Amino acid sequence: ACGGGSSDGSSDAGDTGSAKSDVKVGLAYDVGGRGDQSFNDSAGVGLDKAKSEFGIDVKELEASANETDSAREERLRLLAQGGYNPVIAVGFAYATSLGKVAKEFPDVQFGIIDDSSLEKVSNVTSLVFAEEQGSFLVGAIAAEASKSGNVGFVGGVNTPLIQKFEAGFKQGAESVNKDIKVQVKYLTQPPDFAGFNAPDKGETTAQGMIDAGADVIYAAAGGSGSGVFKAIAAAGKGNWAIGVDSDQYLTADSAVKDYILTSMLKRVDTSVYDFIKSAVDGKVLTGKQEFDLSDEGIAYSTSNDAVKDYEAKADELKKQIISGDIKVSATP
Amino acid sequence: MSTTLETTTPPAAPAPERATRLSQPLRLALYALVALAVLSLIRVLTDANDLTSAGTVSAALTLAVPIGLAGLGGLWSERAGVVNIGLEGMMILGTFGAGWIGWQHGPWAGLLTAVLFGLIGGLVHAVATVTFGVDHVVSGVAINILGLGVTQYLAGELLADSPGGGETQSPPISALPRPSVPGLDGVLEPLEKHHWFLISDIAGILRGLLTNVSILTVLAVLLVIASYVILWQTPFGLRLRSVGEDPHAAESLGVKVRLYKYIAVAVSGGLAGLAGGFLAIVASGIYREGQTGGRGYIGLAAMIFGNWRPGGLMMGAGLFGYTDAMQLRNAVAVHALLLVVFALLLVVTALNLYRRKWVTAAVGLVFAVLSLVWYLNSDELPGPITTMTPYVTTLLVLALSAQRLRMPKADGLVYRPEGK
Amino acid sequence: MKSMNADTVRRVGLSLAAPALAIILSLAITSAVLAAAGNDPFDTFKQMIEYAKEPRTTAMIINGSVTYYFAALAVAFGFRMNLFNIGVDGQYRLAAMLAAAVGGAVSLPPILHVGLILLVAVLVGGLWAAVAGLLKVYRGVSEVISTIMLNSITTALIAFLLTTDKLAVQAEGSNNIGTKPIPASGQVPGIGLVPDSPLKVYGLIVLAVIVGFLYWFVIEHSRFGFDLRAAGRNEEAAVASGVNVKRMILISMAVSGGIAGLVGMPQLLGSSYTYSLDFPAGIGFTGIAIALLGRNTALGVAIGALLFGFLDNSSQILDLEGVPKEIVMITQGVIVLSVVIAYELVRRYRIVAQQREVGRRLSEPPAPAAGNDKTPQGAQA
Amino acid sequence: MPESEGAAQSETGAAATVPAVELSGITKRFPGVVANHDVNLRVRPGTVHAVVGENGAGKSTLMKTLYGMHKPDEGTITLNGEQVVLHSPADAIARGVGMVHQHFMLADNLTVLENVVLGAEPRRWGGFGLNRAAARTKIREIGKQYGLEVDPDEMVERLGVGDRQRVEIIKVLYRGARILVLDEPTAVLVPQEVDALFEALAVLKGQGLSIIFISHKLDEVRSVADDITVMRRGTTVATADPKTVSSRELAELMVGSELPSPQTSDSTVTDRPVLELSGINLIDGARHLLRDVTLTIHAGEVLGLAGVEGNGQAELVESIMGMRSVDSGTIKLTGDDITSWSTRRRREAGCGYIPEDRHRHGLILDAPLWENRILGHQSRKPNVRGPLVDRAGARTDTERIVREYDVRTPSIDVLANSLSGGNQQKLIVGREMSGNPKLLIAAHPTRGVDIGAQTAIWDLLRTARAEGLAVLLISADLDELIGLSDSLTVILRGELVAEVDPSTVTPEQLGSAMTGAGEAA
Ligand SMILES: Nc1ncnc2c1ncn2[C@@H]1O[C@H](COP(=O)(O)OP(=O)(O)OP(=O)(O)O)[C@@H](O)[C@H]1O
Ligand SMILES: Nc1ncnc2c1ncn2[C@@H]1O[C@H](COP(=O)(O)OP(=O)(O)OP(=O)(O)O)[C@@H](O)[C@H]1O
Ligand SMILES: [Mg+2]
Ligand SMILES: [Mg+2]
Repeated sequence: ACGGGSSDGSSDAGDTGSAKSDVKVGLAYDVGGRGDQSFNDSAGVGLDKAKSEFGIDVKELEASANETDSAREERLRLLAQGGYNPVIAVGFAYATSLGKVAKEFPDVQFGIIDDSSLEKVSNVTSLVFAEEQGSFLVGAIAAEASKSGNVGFVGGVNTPLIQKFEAGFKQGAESVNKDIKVQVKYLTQPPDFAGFNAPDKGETTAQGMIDAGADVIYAAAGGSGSGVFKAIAAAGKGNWAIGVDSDQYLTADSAVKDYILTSMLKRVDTSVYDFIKSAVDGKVLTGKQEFDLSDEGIAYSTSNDAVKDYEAKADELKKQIISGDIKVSATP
Repeated sequence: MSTTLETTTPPAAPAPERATRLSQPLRLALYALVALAVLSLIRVLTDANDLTSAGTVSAALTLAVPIGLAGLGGLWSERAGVVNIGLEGMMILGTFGAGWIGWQHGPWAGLLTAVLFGLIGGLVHAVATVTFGVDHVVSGVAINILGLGVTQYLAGELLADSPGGGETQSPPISALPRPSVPGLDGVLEPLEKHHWFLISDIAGILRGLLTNVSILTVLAVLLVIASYVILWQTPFGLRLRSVGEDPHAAESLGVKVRLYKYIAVAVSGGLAGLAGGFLAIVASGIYREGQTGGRGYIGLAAMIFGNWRPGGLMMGAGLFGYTDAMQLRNAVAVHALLLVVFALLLVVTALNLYRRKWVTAAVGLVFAVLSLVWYLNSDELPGPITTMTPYVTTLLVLALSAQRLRMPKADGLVYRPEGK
Repeated sequence: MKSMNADTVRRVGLSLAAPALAIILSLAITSAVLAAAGNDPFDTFKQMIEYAKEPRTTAMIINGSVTYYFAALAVAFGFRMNLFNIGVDGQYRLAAMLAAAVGGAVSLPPILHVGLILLVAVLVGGLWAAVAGLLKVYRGVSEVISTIMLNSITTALIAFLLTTDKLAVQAEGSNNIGTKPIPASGQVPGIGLVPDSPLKVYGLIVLAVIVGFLYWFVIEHSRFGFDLRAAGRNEEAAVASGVNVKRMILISMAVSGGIAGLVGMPQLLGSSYTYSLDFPAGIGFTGIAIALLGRNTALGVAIGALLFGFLDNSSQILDLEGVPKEIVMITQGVIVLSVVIAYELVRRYRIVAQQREVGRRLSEPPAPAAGNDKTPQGAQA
Repeated sequence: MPESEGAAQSETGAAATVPAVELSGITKRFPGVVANHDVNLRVRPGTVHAVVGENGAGKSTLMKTLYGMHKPDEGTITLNGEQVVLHSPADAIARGVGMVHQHFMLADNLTVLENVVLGAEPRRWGGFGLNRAAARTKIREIGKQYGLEVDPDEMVERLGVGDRQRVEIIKVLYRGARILVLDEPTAVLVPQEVDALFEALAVLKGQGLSIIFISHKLDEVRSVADDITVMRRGTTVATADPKTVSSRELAELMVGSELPSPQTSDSTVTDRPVLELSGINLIDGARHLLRDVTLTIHAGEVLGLAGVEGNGQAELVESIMGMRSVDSGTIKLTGDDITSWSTRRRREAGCGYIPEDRHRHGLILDAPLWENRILGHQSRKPNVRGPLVDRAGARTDTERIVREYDVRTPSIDVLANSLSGGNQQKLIVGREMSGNPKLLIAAHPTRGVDIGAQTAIWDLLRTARAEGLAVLLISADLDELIGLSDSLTVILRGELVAEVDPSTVTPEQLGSAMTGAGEAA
């Protein structure tokens, strides 16, 4: 449902790079902001790419922990008032505030990531992902790679969004081996969002799962994932970690990267880039833009050669999902 | 009863001033053994082998160290009569210091910076409370706000452009060595694997404590012991404690009260900073905003739990680390903890019956039955409930033991020298 | 007459000196930090003040303060009895969640509906705090530990209850979950307190004023307040005077928690109408700082809450100007410290001044004017 | 009047000896108060030199100056002929000055040993470690030598007052002091302990130590001192020869006027019982704090309770006031069984209470006087109206108390801690009498209070008794106890062991009954 799955590297808009567009883009991050090596950064990457290609003006604002809706509201309002258009809100927490601000600025196009509750509002573009689909594929890969028939899921914070990852992963694993044991653990409970920032907890939990027999662990835990990788690396050959959001094989520490079998790619960068591009092109995307396996907004990475053995099965499943033969539920 | 693990760790026993010598350590050892036997029995019965596995013990150790170090910081400060609610802020400063210098100049330099940053926080607290006579809680709360504000501000300025880092986190810091007692693993691992009664438990615990332990964990344990020796066995320590018990008496004997308070609070800050450094360097390998997650407060709680004594503090931190490790690692084992709670309550009820405290006994019995029923009627605890484990356990142990805690007498009182 | 006037002037001057000194000190330190990072301090402050003067921001500041006010009063109430209620944070979150769930589940006529929600909030907050009170009174567990633990337990409890098969609902297309929205009859309309502001001030500001007045009246003028303060200042003397300290601990813990229960209400009934995952947390800790800043008095706390509200909200503009808004957190910490330091400095100055005065008066008859310069020198050791 | 300027007689006594201590022209000001003004004091070596004066006369302040705790605003300190400037107690200690403070300067949570060696610790491990063994030996030696035996490893909080006083003196001797300052060391001791202390002082004096001794008990002063200096209103007004001066003359020097003569009193005891205790038992764990305590106090009767501190007096008082609940037995007040009543209810029913430790139990030190007036009477007029505090009423009544009970204070808005001890006590007495009590529990009502205030308090008690008040009097001052009481009971280890007739018993007999050493009366 979305225009163009422009993955990194290739870009058809390369020649417009020098031409300065007069579009000004405002982007409001979720808590954690730039440099979280995760979700927010991914949005930042999309923004940076658009900026360098289209020469646009950008303004990035950050959220602070424990803020109220009115603070979020004000942030969006400041951007809209400052003449930024489009304005992108990163994270579902902005939904309520955006609902109010969008009404105040009917001429500004807003984008919101991970929320589609405002899809009926004409000047809001919902940028959402079928995380369960990608998680299904890595779940299948995990089940294939596991020798013990025992895999783990480490969620950062117990929210419905992360539960989508869990749901997909479980179904995927069970589609390959219906007797597989899937251990599930969330590091913290909201509103304690420390679970995305706690590599030590990630490591302890992963270690516990390994001790209880798991040999493949999927880390949907933001910054805590590095702890999971450490635990897997410590367990040695034959154990695998699965990354999330971006291709973590490419960004992780050299000591652990070889243990990252694949990553579930959630192309927040693509969605941000596409949305800005549509605005620059003058045909701004509206309504609900769902990114999924079919448009590569959701995918799994293949940069680690080790995943080669399981690609056939994964691609087969991918086709079935796209065609609708397999329905992946979004709740565990 | 889950405190058993800690009583087997190195010696810094509580050593009360009037120890009924010889019998005290013996009695403690006996208690520990009985407790371990109960735990082992429950493990065998429930098949929850993680209750005493090396992995659990090792994770518990890592989780306990930052809390223990923060608590030790609190202990130094409060022994000199200065309440330090600002541990959290000093710890935050430590994590940042470790991350900022650590990724550029290696873990040892990072650690040193962490201590230094914490120490600076401690000095601010000392200036406010000792020199200016500010209420200790006010100053501590201010330092918590400042610690957070300063690190976030500095991270924005100093880490934003680092490779692989950002405004909220540092690039990875290289790891510190993790030595083992040589040859032990080969002997203990097979023993543990058999899941024999008691023997496997002991093997598991020893393996967790003695193999693959971070050098900084070793340092932390040494620091606890050193603190005991310094505070209780040296003239310096006596003076420092006297300042927290009765500064006017100390002053009247020529003790430089303010100097000792300054030293104590500075050391306190340094230890909290070290706790932060441990979190960043050993536990996580990076600095990340919000990394401390309230551990400064937990450290304070562990110190109070431990009756302002190093041995007790170790038990408190250990209990917390153990239950936290348990809930993070293994839901089955947490479920088995319900049985441990049942056993614990049963013992307490029996004691209360013996002491003819009928009401307390009845309350205990009701809760004992409830936990048993809950255990029998469930296979696993719901996820959110397991995350409560460390907090509930701490409360439960405190409520049951009803120990007479005794804080330093002049703790928290603003000291003004005679004639001011 | 003349000297009387001069005296009065000096006394007034001295009591204003502390806050003035504190503000200058914190501005100086904040400026230094700003300048060190290459930002223009004056420009930064100007930006914040300009922005705060916009009607909408003013309304936001007031709204923020109302929430802070409840939190700080809750903490202050405990402090008055030497109880350190770190648990305000957990108490208000649990109270808000359950009150929101009840509010969303029933349908009642407007006033009753709001009343019910507030009642549930106060009760839940009070009972949850009373757990710490009970543990302290009957088991001797320090309220500092128990409330720290209860905060974390609260988080787990809310996570357990706030799921779609229990108390929560998930809006179509949303990744957030929250309690069922409170219908209009349970909402509290805003008040157009700030002229020209499109944003209304929380209607519950009225409740804040009432609670603040009650706080002052009860503490300063009631027998209960007297007992409370007596127990806070000298527990043993209070016991000897017939105060039942155990009961007072229970009551004041519960009252503190009850006030804490109100912390989430302005936001819940005036703006979000649901308790969802992103309901603000951590206000209890800010409340501690504000209570201390306001010296636990109703008026002082109100001023502190406004100050924090101002810093929090007006700093939003800074990011837009490229100044890290974390700077205000530094300002907040410095203000808390410098206010108390300033009070101490002024106190010491007073003593020295008084000593000089006494010295001067006493040395007048025996030693004539010439000796005056020397006598006070040794006074301060 | 044995007044003599300077110390002429001492020159004759020990010609050419340099004074051990010479304070001259000392002035010390506190905010609002000149505590010492042109004070001159000269102490001969090897003597006991007493300093007497009313509460607030400036004795403690002067001694703290000598001990380096604060610097004088004017004046000089000369020790053994050498003029010194003392910056801290450490300086004073280094020059051989030791001080036992009026209030114990002991850390409760530390052991005797730790308290003693603090600041002068014997070392081991190359100077790093604390050498407890060496300290223990030395403390035992000092104990044997001067008869000051205390277990070095006991926690101070478990010690009685006598032992604490001993520890204070050991502390000073441990540091090798040659000049000893004892600020009211006997206020809390029973006669036997006082005698023991004086014996120790004699030994010390024999070894050439100089002792400055402060006390309000003038008989003691005359018996132990070699010289006496009198202070009044912050300055030294006279010296006296203990061999010739009478207590009465001394007191008049202190007050600066003639004293009223003590009244003898007729019995006013009625047969209306006010307080009846029967079979009171109080048990704490393994310890039996009160055992079968049974007693009756009638209207118009003062019942004296004699006992060494720590034998259950405090527990008994707390049981009667409802601050502790007894394990068995009944308490009746004018016929009503009040055993299960709360403290508040008991107070409302007419129990007044002058606590032993006024700072801990009697006052809120950082509250103004009028708020302290309300304390203990929070439910009664004129302090409250309904559920509200009646500020105006309380203030007016505080003014009355200040007037009637001669509380010396600039205003009723000053904080209680700015009053001197004696004035604090008068405020408490005034407050407790204002509630029209039927029963008054007076624990050490005149402890540390000067003669003027003491007489006033005694008069108050007598007047109230005549009006039908029942009084339970506890005091360490046996003269006071014998003089005021209509009947006397001795408490030992929580048991009432003897009843004695106050009209015939001597303090010595009473003292031995209290220690369980022999038969009384
Ligand atoms: N630190 C101080 N600050 C202010 N005033 C003080 C201080 N110390 C003593 N004073 C005042 O100085 C005066 C003398 O007090 P001091 O304690 O020397 O009397 P004292 O003779 O020892 O009385 P007492 O017999 O009650 O012990 C009193 O009015 C007292 O209130
Ligand atoms: N820091 C201080 N500020 C103000 N007044 C003080 C201070 N320290 C002591 N005082 C006052 O000085 C006086 C003398 O102090 P001291 O400790 O000798 O008590 P005291 O009057 O002898 O009391 P008591 O009779 O109960 O023993 C007391 O009235 C006390 O309130
Ligand atoms: Mg005195
Ligand atoms: Mg006195």
